[in-house]
Amino acid sequence: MFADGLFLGFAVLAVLGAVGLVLFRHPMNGAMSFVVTLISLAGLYALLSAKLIFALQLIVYAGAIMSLIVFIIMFLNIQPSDLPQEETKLLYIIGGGILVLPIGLFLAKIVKSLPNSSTDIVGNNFGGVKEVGLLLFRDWLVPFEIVSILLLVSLVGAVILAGKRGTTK
Amino acid sequence: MIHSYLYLSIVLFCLGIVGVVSRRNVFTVFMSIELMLNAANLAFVAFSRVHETMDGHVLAMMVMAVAAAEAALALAVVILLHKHKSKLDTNVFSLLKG
Amino acid sequence: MFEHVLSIIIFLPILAGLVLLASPASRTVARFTGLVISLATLVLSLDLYAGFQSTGHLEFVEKISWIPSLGITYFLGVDGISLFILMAGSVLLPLVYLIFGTKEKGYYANLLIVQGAMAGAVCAADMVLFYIFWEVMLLPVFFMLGLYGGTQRLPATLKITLYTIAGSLLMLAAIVYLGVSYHAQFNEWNFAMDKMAQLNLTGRIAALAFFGFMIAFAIKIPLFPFHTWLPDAYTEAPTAATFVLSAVMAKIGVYGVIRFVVPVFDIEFARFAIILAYSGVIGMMYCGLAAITQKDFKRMLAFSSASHMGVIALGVFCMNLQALTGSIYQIVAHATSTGVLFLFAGILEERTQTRTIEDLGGIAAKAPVFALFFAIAMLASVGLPGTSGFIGEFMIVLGAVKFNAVVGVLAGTTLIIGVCYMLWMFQRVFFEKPTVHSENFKDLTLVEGLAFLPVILLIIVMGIYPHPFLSKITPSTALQFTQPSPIVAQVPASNAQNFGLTIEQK
Amino acid sequence: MEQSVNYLGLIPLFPLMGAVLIGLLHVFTCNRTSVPEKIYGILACVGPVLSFVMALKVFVALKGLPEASRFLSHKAFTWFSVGDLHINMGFLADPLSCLMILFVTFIGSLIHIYSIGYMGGDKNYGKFFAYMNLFLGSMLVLVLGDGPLVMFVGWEGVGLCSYLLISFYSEDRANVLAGNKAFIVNRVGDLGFVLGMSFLFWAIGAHGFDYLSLKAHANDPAMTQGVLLTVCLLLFVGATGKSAQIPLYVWLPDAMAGPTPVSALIHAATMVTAGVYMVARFSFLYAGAELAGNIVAWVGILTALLAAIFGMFQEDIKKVLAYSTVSQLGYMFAGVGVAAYSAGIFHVFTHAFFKALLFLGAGSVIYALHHEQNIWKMGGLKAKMPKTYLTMIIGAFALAGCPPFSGFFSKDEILYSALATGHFGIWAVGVLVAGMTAYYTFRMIFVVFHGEPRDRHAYEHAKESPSVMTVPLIILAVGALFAGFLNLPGIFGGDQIVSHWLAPSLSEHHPHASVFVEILAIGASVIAFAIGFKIAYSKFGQGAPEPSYKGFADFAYHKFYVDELYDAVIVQPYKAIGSSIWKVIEPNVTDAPVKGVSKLYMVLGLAFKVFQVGYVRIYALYMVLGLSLMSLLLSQSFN
Repeated sequence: MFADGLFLGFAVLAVLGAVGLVLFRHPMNGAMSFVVTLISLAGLYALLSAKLIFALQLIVYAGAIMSLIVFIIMFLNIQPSDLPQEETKLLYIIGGGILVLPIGLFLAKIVKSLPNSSTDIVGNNFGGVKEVGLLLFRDWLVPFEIVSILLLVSLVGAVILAGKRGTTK
Repeated sequence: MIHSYLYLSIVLFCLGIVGVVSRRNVFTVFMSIELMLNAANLAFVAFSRVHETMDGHVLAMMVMAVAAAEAALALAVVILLHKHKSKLDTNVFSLLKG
Repeated sequence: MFEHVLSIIIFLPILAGLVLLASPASRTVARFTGLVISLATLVLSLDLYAGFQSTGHLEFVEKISWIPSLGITYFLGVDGISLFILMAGSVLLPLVYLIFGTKEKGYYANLLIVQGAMAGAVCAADMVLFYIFWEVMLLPVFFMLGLYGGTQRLPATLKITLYTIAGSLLMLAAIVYLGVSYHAQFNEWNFAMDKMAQLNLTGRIAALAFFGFMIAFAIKIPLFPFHTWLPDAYTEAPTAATFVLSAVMAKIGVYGVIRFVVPVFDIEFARFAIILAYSGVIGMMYCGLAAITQKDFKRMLAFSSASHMGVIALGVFCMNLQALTGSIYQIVAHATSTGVLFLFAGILEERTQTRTIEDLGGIAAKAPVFALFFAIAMLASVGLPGTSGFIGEFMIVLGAVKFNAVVGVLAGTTLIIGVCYMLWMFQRVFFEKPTVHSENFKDLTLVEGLAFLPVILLIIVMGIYPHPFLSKITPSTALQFTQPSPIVAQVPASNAQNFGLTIEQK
Repeated sequence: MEQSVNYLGLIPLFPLMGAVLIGLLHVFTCNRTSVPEKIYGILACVGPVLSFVMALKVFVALKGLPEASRFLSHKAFTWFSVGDLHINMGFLADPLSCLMILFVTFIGSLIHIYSIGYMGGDKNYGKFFAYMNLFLGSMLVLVLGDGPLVMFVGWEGVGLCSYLLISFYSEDRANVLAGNKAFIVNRVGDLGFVLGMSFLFWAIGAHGFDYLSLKAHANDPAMTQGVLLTVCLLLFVGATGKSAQIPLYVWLPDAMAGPTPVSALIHAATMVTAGVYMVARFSFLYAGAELAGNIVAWVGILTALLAAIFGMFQEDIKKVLAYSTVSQLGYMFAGVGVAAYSAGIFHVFTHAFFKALLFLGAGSVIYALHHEQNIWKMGGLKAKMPKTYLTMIIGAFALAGCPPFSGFFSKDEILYSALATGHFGIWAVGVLVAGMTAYYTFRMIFVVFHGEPRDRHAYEHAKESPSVMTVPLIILAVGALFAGFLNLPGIFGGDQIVSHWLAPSLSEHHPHASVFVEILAIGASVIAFAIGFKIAYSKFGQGAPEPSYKGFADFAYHKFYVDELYDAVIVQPYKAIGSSIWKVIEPNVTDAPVKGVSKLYMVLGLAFKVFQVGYVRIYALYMVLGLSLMSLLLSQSFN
């Protein structure tokens, strides 16, 4: 019962955060509201007994990535005049919503056809660092290495891109 | 119940799409994409819970890694864009117009 | 000499070309590499020629399983038909490096690649392999034309590339159809060319596949009315590319007809041969007539080449031994004569900076060696006895007369049409008084003269003593009419009553 | 039956090697050092003379054989062999080809010697002799070839040399155009030749495609009358091209643009008679196709008439001779057409002497007058050039057919044969032409040599040509005078040596007619000559001013506007078709589908361009739209 309550709370918070992200004009507000979503998601992971992912979500996502984004937003020192004038934003959002509705409904239909199952907290052998680590370095070693190379490449790319002085037009 | 998680995942995903499609602010668009990734992560973890295997978790980690890489690059690109045009409007860039 | 001599002939130039492209070599190095590689290929080809047994079947066979699940093999071999096209390429291409010394690195590299690809297309005995080389062959031409062509090169490049690829795709569909049919009839996958003759193909789809092949080859040859890419491409292409296109590549189209269409689609071929023959004849006359009004000598040669290709194709469509053998012989003769004429046109263009016939004159007096060589190549191209051009042309006309008297008579007009434009051009370029452009025309240098000499001698030797060459071709062409492809073999032997013989009567 | 001798191949080889040698020498030296003319002259004459010697040897060898088996052959190598088609590069000497090579090498040698003088000082001296030697070699291949295809090699070879020599003074466009015309018109004839050979091959060629095999199978059932007629007529088309008969005679008068020795050797004595030789060669076919023979004879005699009409009004000395050649060739065809092959060949033989003589004489005149060819600028030259005058007079009598000069006997033989075989029309026209021949020949002689000089300045500078030129003239004059006695008909007490000599090679039956017919033929010829000579003498004997032509004469002076007609009916439409193909049909018809496809893609591209707005989110929107539609569709089917 308590878990259901927690789920409900986190879910509402996550959705509200996401709605806020879509609606806020200033990116800083959007980022703050997105952080709410991320933290709520971390809670949900915890509810799903994913201990490691819960931690990573908080540390990497809500922590590292979001602070990077917020840092950049602040670094650019965005004035309201820099922001795009989006008078027809609501119209677009409504239109987008209508457009997306069939996708959502279709996915929901699929979910409905799946068998439901419990999400009770499971024991110690699930979702911990050890279990995930074993799997990661045994069965998923090659993808893991590829992802590490990807990170390296993006690192180099980012340095080169951002390091360019505005010489090119 | 697992269905609720999946429904939530769908809702977040659709909100992400709406954000990408309807907003012109570069940051908002970018964060909307992150939102979609998170929605997918949620589904992964939920399914992992159903099957009681760890593969979903591994995938979620990978997604995070990719998101981090994406964030690094995307933000670098945003900085460049801002340098060139001092605007954060995606409509400023329409080089692909036929 | 080597066990895999065909593979070496094919891949040595391709690899060398690719290495050149990737390396930062200077143009001198590129030219030298090209020359060495092409000479090495020539030596290998000569060795091949000497070792050729003229059994009529494929020789120097190399067969390695490639994609076993689909029966696709790496299958190479030469017979009397392909040998001569291979030789034409090997003998003629070294000329380019000797004569044009100041081109870009990519020019030479692409030339090497196209040489290897053409050798591959000719030697391939597996349809899929053939198709791959067939497409690879186009690629260097695309680059050479697009990068080093004349001022109007881009439209011409697009036209030839798109046109040819459109045809090739039809051929791919037809190849797949053949493979599937083979699977259906013999319950195993196979794409080897020699197996396809056993297929029993009837019905509408077979006819469609037939046209798939025919259109692909007709575009390459080019057969009327699929020739419209030719004038632009031949005119705008750099000399070497024009040379390659006219001297060898067009012939591979004819070769394709002989290899795929004649043995495999015997029924369809016999049914449509008369239409195809008319297409060849009309193309010959049409292009020959168009040639006479050209003001640009390269374009004139382009039309002349198309005109001759019509005759060569006609030889294949006449379905008798003399005409087919004549066609193969004419392929080599045309490669040596028209190919060399294109090279001469390149030299003329380089030295006078003009391609307009009216701007030139009096070159015979300024450059007697050049004029002599040009005249011999020109006479071979108009089919004068004593030069290589006559033997093939005579046999084609002879065969055409037997196939259908009207076609024969029309084919004979090539004798007249050819001389009209050639003499007209020769008169204005080589005779009369020198003009501003041709006043300081330099004769061929020693290197150039020595480079051309073997080819010029070949033209004469092939005209005076063709027997050794023909004795290598004839077994293979004779086999085309004795294999279990019944319809073609049923063309009656010499008989005076059959002058009006057409395919419908069978 | 036949005997193989390998020196046969040497006969054409000598001049051909000479040609290669001289040609290379010329090509590699002409722009640097100049080789002395003497070297060229000697080199050039060696080949023909050696060939003549070999020809004599052949003659002696043949003479030693029994009459029925007078064949010498030599198979040099297999030329090509595909299926049933076996062609040897072989040579055959029988009485017919022996006669031909004898006079070809003899006259060829003389003309080479003459050219040493005539061409002196020309900067392309070497080139000239290379071409001449090449020509002689080709001509010998033509004559000696043992089958139609080998003959065709020589046939085209002489055509090529003719082209090269006509356009020898190539700086002048008119000369080159004349060369082009000769080559192209000849090619029209060659088309007939090639097609004729093709039909012949498919009929009876499978057993061997040389004369002897063909002759042996000429009566095979495969050789139906229709095929025979087709073959004969197609071959004759070839002959009309090479021998300048209606309708392809137009090139020969223009061919006079070449140097005069060329006109003498190629366009009078040897090459142009190749057509007659060919018909005689194929006498085993023509003998069986009477209709073809009649067509040949009528074409020949009408050509003779037409050319004689033109010849009467020409003002260029070489054109007069050119038309007289066409006219005489017409006689020859009339002869072979009425199946009097030996008569036709005999006329070829005598004609070679007197026409070469006339041309060389004309050349001597032209040389003396510094390349002046208009007879209305000459006159009174007989005092200045006595040797030339005398020899030309002999030639003129021979050409005009005055007894006892050679031309009389050969021409009379033809006319007699026509009459004896019942071709009365041909005979009548022939007699008429004989009169006209006498008229225009002596018109030319009188205008050039008699009367007062019309161009005083040129007259002053004129002098007799050097002996290197006059000696050949004298030798030829002897030939022109006496060659006729070789075939003296029975009525004059002879026994027709040439006809009997030729008999093994030819399929002919000598007509037997009464003495009255023979006398009628001879009498008519003599009277026609006398009338023609009389008219010419009365009009031009004492010198006459240049006449102006009106009415029919003007029409004939302009050669009935045949050249203009051909130009309008054939050449211009040909060019028009060519340019309309290039300018109209190619872009609008043949290339239209291709262009259509590219247009289609262009239109489609423009239509789809609308969707390319350039905004990233709109592209995302398309993606979502697609997903959304797919979802809608899938959820329909998803239960």
